Amino acid sequence: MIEIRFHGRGGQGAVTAAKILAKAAFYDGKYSQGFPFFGVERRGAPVMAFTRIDDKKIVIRSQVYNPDYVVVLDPTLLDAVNVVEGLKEDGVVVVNTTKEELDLGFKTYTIDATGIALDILGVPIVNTTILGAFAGATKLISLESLKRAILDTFKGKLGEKNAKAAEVAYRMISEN
Amino acid sequence: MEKIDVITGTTAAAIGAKLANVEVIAAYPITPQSECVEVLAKFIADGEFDAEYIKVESEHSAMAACIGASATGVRTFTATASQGLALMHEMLYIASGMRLPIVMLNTNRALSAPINIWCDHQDSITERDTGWIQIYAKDNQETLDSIIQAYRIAEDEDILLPVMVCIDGFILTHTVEPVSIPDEKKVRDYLGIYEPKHAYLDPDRPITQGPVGVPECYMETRKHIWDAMERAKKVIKRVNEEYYEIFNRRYGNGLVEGYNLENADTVLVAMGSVCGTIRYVIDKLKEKGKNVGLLRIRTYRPFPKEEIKEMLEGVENVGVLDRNVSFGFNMGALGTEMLATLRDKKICNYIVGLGGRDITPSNIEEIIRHLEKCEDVETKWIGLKE
Amino acid sequence: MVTIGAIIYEPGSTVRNKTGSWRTFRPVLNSEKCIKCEICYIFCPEGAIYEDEKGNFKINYDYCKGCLICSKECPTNAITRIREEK
Amino acid sequence: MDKRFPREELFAPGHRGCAGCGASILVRMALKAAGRDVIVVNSTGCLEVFTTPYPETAWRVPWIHTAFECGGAVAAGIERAIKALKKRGKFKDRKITVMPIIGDGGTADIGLQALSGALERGHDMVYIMYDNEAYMNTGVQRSSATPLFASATTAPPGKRSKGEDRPKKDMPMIAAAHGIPYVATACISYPEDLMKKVKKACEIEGPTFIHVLQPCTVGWGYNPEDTIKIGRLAVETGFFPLYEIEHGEFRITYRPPKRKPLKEYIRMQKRYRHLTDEDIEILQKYVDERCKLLGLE
Repeated sequence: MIEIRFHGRGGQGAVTAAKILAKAAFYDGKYSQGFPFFGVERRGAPVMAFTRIDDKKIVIRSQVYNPDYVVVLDPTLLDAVNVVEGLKEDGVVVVNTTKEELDLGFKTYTIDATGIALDILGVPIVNTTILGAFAGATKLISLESLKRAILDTFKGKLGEKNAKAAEVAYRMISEN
Repeated sequence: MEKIDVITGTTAAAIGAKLANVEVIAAYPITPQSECVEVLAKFIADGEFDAEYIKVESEHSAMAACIGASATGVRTFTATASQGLALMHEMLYIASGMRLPIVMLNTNRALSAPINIWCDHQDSITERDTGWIQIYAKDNQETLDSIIQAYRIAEDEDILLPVMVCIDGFILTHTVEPVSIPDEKKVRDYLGIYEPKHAYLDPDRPITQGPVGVPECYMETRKHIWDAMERAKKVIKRVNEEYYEIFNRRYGNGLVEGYNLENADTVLVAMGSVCGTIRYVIDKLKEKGKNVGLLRIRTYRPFPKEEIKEMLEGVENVGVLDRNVSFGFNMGALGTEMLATLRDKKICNYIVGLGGRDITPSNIEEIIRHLEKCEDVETKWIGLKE
Repeated sequence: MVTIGAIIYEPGSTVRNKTGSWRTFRPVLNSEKCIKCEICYIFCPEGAIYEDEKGNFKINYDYCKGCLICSKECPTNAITRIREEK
Repeated sequence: MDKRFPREELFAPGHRGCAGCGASILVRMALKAAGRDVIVVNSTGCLEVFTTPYPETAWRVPWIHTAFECGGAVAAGIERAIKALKKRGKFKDRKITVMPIIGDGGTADIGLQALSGALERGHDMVYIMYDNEAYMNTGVQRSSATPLFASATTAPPGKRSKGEDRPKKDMPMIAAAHGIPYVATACISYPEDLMKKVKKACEIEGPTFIHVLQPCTVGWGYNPEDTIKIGRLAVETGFFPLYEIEHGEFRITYRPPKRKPLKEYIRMQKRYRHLTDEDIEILQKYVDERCKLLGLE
């Protein structure tokens, strides 16, 4: 079983990201769970969300304490919370940042998801973009399934734009 | 054709209500139930579902409106949690007393004070004696299936009792996972249209519903409910099998579900989503050659005494997990009832997961370790901070 | 046998309960003075005043509780009252 | 000759109401006006208790009672169920009137929230508040409809009390504030006016509210034969003006030729017997002011 933790700020779509990832994994033929950290956070506050992926039915219902992957949607969170807390020793981090390199003590991928999102979506909502980067970096889910899950979540033109943002990020990180 | 979608427990319940073709919905939003009524509102707004949706001003009115609608002879649905369920309390007795087959989703949440929006079972356990059938689902699939089954059970002429489908707040309500959605036509064929024979408000056949229950009749009305609850055990089992025949899914025998019970000396008894985490731990222990079983209570009312006795025969260590407490008796409700059911056994009762306190695999392991050492009836709080 | 849900299937079944026994005073309607204004008919809390086939108003003493509203409201004093003797 | 009042009795005799009960008179009139296609909703109270002790019922129309505070919500559920049943072809081309008949306590106090919700949501119903100005079912405790200076068991007169210390809650105006199509007041002493209003309300689509004053022999303290007379005095003194508000338009429906002194009304009732002439003067002034406000000189 693989566990992924998303860090974002309320309103940035971290919960939606966790759910899209769960759906994409399902389209890849896996079992999955996607859920928020059950808090009372409002817009702007640091929030977490989780995805579990497995080849067999997932029955565990506790929260995630030792994730295999961490995805950071907002670079300012790096100063606010310990995003790598509990991360497994061989864990991987994907961070939205303009910096090319980050030393978090773990294998880390960086991507300027905000730049891509602004470019393609016109708004700094990075959840789909960073999912593209996550898929490209980890190859845990296919780009095709990710795009399908995104198109399920956002209807019409908005869906297409989001799928495109994910694809751009996917390719960018895969090429690096 | 069944279609699989990755959805939350609240969405699964809403889809269940839509598939069941409910005709009147009366509901008031409350965390963590809200998504259920939002999804239903959207179905109606989009023209996918032609139900009457009363956006009442309180949960008390939600249940009152469901009672009015059900008494007029239509299939009704509502959903609530916690304070909302508590506000309905008085009306719950009236729904069962009038023998109205209302189905309700309760998204389990702790009761105030202090205010807490997270999961425990205190809200629905508090309503255990209201004459409602209570089903506790373990995952989103079971949530959807149980809503459909609930109508079949509630509307059975031998039963005519309301049914509460309980799912763990946030843990199921806010978690997406793959859920197989039955074909609409198949469900509608299975359930048919609700056409009550015993009571419906109709000027062409004027009856009086909800009269003064004088001492000469009141006790009999209670005995009727008592008997219907007893019959419900059979009906729930039958519906579980019927459902399996048509939709290819079943949940134990409908009342209880065992896991790894064969040759298990130590068995945990629990309700709701924690059973998943227990299974997870059981599988891990099995790899290490340790045999622990799980007995999941699916219907807390009617309480499956006979089945429990049978399934726990020969088991030495019985640990009961309670996501609720009975202050003053200082046990959980399920623990107390297991003690009454298995009078000659050692029962250890564990108070866990109150107000959203996470129940982790290591909590479960701690329980098993304690249970194996424990020599007498004992209640222990697990996961309490020092 | 108590019905399921204590539902009462027989509309108007209180007719079995003869409330005439409650009376202390008995209203007596003098048909000759009656102008058929229907005042007593509409104000009777029991619906105990009825119109017979000939169009005359009568008091049904099975149900009349003897409130005497009819007597009080009758514009022609056609309804007098006598002490009930049992 | 035309009959003045319909002959069909949808409310059976043999009920356990007090001799001279005003609520029974109201129900007979309301059902004569509404006819058979009606579903009655009662909340807990006198009317519910004295008409339905199992296994007998006085009702010849479908009737339901659940609890005290939820008449509006139960009626809402029934109204929507009728809509749903119509989709199935039941009650074709028939207008079934949902008619909550609920006391002042169940309306103005404990049931106000459910009533407000039902009015605001626009359910098609004829809500009748039968007002006997206190909790008569439980022994004459004050409600928010109990008038100023009336005595009640929870507002008794005494050295430091003149009985109820607050004026009556203005329910029809509260109902009207919901912007519903029809609000009216009525009194059982004016049967034609009352029945006309009920009939009108039945025909109107949407929520309607009729506040009916209904004297109570036990709670108010008078001889049973005076039920109608006292109701008439309440109207003729201006204590309880009869009016309607139809689509926002206010209209007095009965204008007494000359308002009688309030004292005539007050002195007939034991619930006011502790009052001095000066106290009655205060009440008279209060009534005068309210009448002026409504354009009833």
